[in-house]
Amino acid sequence: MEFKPKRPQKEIKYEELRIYTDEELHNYSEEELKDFKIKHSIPMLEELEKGPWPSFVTDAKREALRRKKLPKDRLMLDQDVVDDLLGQLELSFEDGETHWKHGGIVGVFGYGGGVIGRYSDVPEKYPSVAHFHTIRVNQPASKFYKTDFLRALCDLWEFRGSGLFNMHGSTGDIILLGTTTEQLEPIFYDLTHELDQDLGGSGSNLRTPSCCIGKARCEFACIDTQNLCYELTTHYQDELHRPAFPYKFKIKIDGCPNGCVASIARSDMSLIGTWRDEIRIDQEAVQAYIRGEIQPNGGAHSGRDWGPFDIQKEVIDLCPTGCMAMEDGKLVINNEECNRCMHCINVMPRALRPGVDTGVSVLFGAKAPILEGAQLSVLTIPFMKAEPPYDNIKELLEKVWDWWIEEGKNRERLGELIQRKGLPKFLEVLGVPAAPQMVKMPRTNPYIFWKEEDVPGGWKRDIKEYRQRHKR
Amino acid sequence: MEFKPKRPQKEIKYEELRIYTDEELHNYSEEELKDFKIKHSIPMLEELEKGPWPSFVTDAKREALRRKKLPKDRLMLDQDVVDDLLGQLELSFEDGETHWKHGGIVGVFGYGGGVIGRYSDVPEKYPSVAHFHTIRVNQPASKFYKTDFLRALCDLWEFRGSGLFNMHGSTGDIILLGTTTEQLEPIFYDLTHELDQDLGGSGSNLRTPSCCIGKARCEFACIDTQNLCYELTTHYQDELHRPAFPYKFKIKIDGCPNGCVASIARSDMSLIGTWRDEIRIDQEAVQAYIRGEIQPNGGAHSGRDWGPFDIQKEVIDLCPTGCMAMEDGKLVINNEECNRCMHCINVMPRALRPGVDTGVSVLFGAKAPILEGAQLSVLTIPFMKAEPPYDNIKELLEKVWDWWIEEGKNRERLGELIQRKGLPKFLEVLGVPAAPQMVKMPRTNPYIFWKEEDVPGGWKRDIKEYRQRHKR
Amino acid sequence: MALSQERLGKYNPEKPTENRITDIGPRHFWDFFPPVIQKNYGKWLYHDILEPGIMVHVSETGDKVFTVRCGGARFMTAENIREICDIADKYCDGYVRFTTRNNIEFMVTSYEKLQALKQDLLSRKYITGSYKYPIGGTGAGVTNIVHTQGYIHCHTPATDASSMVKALMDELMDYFTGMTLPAHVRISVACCLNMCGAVHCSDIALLGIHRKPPIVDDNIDSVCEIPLAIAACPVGALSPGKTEDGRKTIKVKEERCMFCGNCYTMCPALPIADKLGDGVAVLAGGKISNRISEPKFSKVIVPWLPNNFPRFPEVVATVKKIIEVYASEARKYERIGDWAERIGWEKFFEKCDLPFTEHLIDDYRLAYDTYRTSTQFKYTRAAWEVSKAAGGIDE
Amino acid sequence: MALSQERLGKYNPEKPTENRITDIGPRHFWDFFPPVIQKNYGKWLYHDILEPGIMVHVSETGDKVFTVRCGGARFMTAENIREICDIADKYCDGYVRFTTRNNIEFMVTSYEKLQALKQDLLSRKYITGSYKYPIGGTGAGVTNIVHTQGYIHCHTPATDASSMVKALMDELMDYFTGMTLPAHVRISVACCLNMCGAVHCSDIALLGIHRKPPIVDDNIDSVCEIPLAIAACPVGALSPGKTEDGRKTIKVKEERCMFCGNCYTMCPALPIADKLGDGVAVLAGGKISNRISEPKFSKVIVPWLPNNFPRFPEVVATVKKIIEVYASEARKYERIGDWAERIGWEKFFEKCDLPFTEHLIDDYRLAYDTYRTSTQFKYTRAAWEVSKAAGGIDE
Repeated sequence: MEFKPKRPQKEIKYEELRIYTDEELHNYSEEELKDFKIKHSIPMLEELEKGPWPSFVTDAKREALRRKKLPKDRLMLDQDVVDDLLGQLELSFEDGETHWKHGGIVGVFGYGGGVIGRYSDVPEKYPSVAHFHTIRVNQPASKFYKTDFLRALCDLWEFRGSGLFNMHGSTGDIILLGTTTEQLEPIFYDLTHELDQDLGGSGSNLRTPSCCIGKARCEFACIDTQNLCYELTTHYQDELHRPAFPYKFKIKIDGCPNGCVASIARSDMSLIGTWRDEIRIDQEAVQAYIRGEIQPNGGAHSGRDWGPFDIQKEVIDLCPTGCMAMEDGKLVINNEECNRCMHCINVMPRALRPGVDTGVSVLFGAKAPILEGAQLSVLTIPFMKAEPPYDNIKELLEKVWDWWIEEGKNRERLGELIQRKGLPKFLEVLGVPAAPQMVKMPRTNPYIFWKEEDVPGGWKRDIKEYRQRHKR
Repeated sequence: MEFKPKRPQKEIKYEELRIYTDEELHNYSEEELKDFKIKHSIPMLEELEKGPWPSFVTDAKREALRRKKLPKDRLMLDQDVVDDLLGQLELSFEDGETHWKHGGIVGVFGYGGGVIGRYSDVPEKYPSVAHFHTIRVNQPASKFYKTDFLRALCDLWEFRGSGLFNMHGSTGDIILLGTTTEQLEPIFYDLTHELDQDLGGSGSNLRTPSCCIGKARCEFACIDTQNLCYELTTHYQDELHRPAFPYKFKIKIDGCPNGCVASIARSDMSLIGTWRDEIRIDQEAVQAYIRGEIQPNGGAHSGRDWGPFDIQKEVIDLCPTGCMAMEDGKLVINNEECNRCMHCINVMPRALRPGVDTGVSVLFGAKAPILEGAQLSVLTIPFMKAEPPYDNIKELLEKVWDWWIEEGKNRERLGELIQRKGLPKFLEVLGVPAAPQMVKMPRTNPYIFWKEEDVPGGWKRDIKEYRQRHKR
Repeated sequence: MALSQERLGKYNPEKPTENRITDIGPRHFWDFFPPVIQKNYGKWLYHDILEPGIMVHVSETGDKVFTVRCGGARFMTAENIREICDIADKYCDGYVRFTTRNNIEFMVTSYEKLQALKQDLLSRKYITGSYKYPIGGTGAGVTNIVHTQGYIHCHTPATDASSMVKALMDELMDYFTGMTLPAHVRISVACCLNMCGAVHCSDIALLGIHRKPPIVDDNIDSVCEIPLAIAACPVGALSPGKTEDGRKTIKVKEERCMFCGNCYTMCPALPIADKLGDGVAVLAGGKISNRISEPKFSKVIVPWLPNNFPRFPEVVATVKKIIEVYASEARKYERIGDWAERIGWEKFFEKCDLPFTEHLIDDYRLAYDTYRTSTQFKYTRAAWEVSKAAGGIDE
Repeated sequence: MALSQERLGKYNPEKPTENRITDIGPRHFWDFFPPVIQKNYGKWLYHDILEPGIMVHVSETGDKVFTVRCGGARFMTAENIREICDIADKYCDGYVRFTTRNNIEFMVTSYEKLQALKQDLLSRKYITGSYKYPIGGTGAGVTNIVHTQGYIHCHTPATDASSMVKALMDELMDYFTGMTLPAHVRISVACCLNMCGAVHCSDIALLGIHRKPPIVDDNIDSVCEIPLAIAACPVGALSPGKTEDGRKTIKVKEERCMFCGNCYTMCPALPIADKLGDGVAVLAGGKISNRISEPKFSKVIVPWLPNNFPRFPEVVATVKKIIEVYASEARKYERIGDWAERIGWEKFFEKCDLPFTEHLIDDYRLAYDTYRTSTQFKYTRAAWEVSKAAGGIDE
């Protein structure tokens, strides 16, 4: 099994790409770091240097020191950007209000997304962060890296930006925090030419798709999450980079119903791996679990004495459909009644495995609360094979986009449009019949919006004819 | 234990009140009945004379025959009203549409409710039901009767009306189906003077309260449902008879959470008997159930072989809170976790009984779907003692009415007003704090409507002062 | 003192307030309680259902009362009530009770009287052979149907109620006179969306619905307050208009109409009933009791069946099918709604062999909360149909 | 070929399209997979958590991969990433992975390397003593917190995120490095209602909220499209107005405001943030997994706590309290939301000693579905307070 990129990938060798010398990379001693003070007083932030959890403040301070010790021409941004960022953050704590202004329209030529303008509203105090834009870099699927790539990115970003990152942003991108407008194009040039790497999405477009670790290192994955993610991302580069949508659109891909990338809560299109045949059972391993030879749930509960494993209590009784039983010493699953919640498989991964006829369930419409309230994605296509080139998934997605672009209001997420127009309308657009799987329960109100073609004789009626039967 | 009316009740003796002689009451033979045809052809209705269930058509026909055989001066309405009613019903089947028009404003002097005007829209075909109004007669609490009363009512209604009833209407009243405007006052006069009996409610007023059988013949009843029903009905006669509300208002009283009068679904104010101490247990009887000496659930399932009674499966495992267990051969209930669903008590009434510190849970706002969709009542007061003269319940009810009359739109039910204004506003009106018992779960959206007094410094802020901290 | 027998009785239209009695309320309940009920009020210990329709309640005083429950049509003549009174006088010392679900209850205090009463009741039949007073309606069966007026006496119905109930109960008789179901099944019928009968929380509910938008009468300006009629529409489908001759009228945006009929309730110049449009929706799975599960709404499971008068064969067959599948599949004590939730509504539709259509998906105001927002579902034929249509699987 | 070192690099502003490369997408994933991952792709049989933060995955080929999971601050310097690369180069052949929840994962293929790696990681501390790479975040514990930008880089926050996360994780360290809870607890922080972090489905969520309506800038007519800003309000609290000198402005109906901040997002001339108004709402009981129960939303359980920078003691204490009560009360495998639903939210509030206020009752668009429409509830102090206030029971 091997997956190939759509086009040859540039091999990244840090030694060939590097900006900084080893000396420059190790330009301060631990003593210097201990004595180091940034140029602003930040007592509240320094309070956050205590405690066992990694301190972002202490981390930032070493970046501040490093920058100070680099020659000015080895940095395209001011040496003090980290100082000023921390200083402004301290001021925000004092004021109880942020000091960042709305972004203006900045970006790289031909793209509508990937860069978010950011400006300080106290530039006189913190001049080096007066203009301090964010760049979103499209992460590789499921966020494995080679260090060559990361080191090169660090050099690039330290040289042309703040040297500060989010690893990673909420949608999945690598976030480069803070540079000037001037540096955007040079960064983009080197990113694409040297790192063979594009920007992510922002604004009213497709946001960077993301996926779970999938079959790379998970026994539960039902689909090739990375490949599907890569295919959709590269296939829809135009949608990712040039805003043409009513609002943002997120795609996330989970390999199984455990949902580790939270696609059901955080994406407009949620692709969740599943299967349609039977759970595979190794009865020997079931017995091993029962005998206590294997820790349940991969040892996830081993920090506490929960007593010996009890398959009845811990698996069979917790099955949401009650479709499991021990019969004649064997574990029996009525797969017709199974709703694939993953609990039994999670508890006994060495005895139970998902089926082999796999695909995705497709759900649509999750979003955060702004404006109509948060939504989870709605189960729309119960089962869909997910094989390269994924044409069926693309066709479905494009039908959704066509409708949303046509009907969606400005800043209306897909989920809100589905709510406004009704799920039945959405199904009509997709050209699929209604199924009870799409709802928790049928409607309780009788307010059915019948259409004229549903009713014999249509809707045209004659009041005179009616009045012949019924006196006023 | 005895309950007294608020004022002396007139004793009803049919012999003293009757209109019809015994001969008049038995004025047709079975032979005549068999040969009898009403004046209209009603083949579809006659189809409904077949089958084992009591046929309202066959019943109506005997009334039609009886009327025909009475002298005309022994009936204030036309002899043919039953014929015409059935004829019009048959025509409705043919046309697939009703032939009743909207009611006009008819009623008895000084009352706004209790009578519903009704007119045929095909009066030339069915002249005797051209005007055919409904009268609602307030049923006695839980619908026990003496035959003297019923016989007198039959005579009165046959003489001055159609002789057709609903026993009873959906709200609880005795429904007298069909009379003319002229006869309304004479009927009301005799009802009040001779039968010592008032009308029920209709229109935008308090509708006739109703209650379950309660302690009269039910071991589960926690409160005196009839007495509370009678007290509220008589105390609020003005509200019952003179519309002053935005829309109808229903009160129903259930003696326990089994809810046999459906108060939680069918009343704006639902009073449901409950208790706050412990379920009484007779461990001997528990054993008798376990040994199979007593039928579970009072024999409700005895039409089928469900196997021997299994207390674990049928009671303990079905407890919604899981608060029951067998310990050392005894049934143990953790009453703190009990939510009083009644299941265990229903299954083993001889072993388990509700507690003795009883009262009502008060819920508000149930309604049918028009307009905003159906609602069930919302739990508002978890527990309230319910002792005569029920001042606490009346005070609560009057607070609700005051608010609803002030704020409710035309034809807005209380439940819709609560939805429109929000449950927190309703609680403020009632002067009670919020409690988690009122909701299934806390809100999931963060859209809290804070009030100015909630926030230190209030809401007034100065943009200039803000701009001193934050540059544009 | 007697009931009056003149045309206007003792009422004097010249002096309407003379001797007027008002606001006296209903008869007091206590006087209508049989002596055994009065004596044992609040003292009942338990009850047993001796056989379908026959209960014994036992008091801590040792007293017993035997109750015979009979199904009745809600629509009832004076003749019928007098016959009930005859029975009550003969066996029950002149007392009788009606229940919320239109049953008649006769109470006696001895087993001997009970047997005589029972025989008498079952011997009474109409000339056409139907029972006058069928005994049943207790325990795990189908009890009497609560319902509304329908065409008999209502101006807004979309179907008839009494005929449908008769047709249903004829077919469900064995469930009324037996206790063979997993739990009791409460059926109700409402003839329009006003739901006087509150069918919104029944195990099975039949609901008359319209499917054609209202038509506008020529004389609407003289019949109705036009602004009030417009305001009556919950979905804004009505707007002011002008007739050709310049009078005020109402325009109907037909594609917005949800056929609730509220406009017609408010304004008779907007008739909505129509022979071909009207029919019956079937709902299921509601309950009112707090027992085990919380009270819950019925769900629409068949959006429309025809008004096939007088016996509604499609409606009756659907109800019977649901009850039969429920009887064979549900667990003891499990109500229809609890059963459907346990197996999943997708399995309910499959097992009951009911088609699922887009009309069953909520698209009204709280619709979002009914959408399935999980991957927890079971595969059924309906799921595969969607997958096929979406290109998810091959034919 | 190297990264450019001139001010504008190889980019020519005169010819922006020259040699331009666009739309190439991200790096392909396969090349970034360590050899053991490539070789065993799709062949993994099972995994075991050897100790908190350390997993072994076993392949059907017999291969094993050992993973060490380390918590990290999402906000991270180039210095930090280079140190991570150093570790990865030393032990992991130059491969490293990040997780969705801001953890860093180092993978090795032998037990010996694992031990060395582990020791190295734990030995690395900041000069102030905090761990650089604490090991944990697996199984039934608290893993790393996902969060948003806060004051570090966002223009609409109502609180700060990085500082709150640091304060929380310092206190919850034992739950990160241990697996002593009934199930995993997912915590998230979002600094405003836009919820970039999607806190709406977390076991515990901290959400920055505003409580003062927006103020209107003098120059709003020159900064914003006024109709767009007005349309941005979901509750119609904004309307057109005129300034004293006749320019267009916006009027705020303050009593209608629900403080969502969408107006400010659309128009910077409507600032809503305020030191005294802003703070933190605590939500609990959400989940995303389909395991056992369906995914569900978090519920607001504390409507507001102060922005007490830098360590948010009230927020930290509340979170810790909930986790402690949960740890002692819930059943194995039971998530916080499942536990609260099993015992009832009224018991959750009682056990966690949290006050219940009217702010926690939904009054937004789907509010009705959250109301309790049954008599199934448990008595707690809160219930008695209502009963007393209503005259239902004596003091």
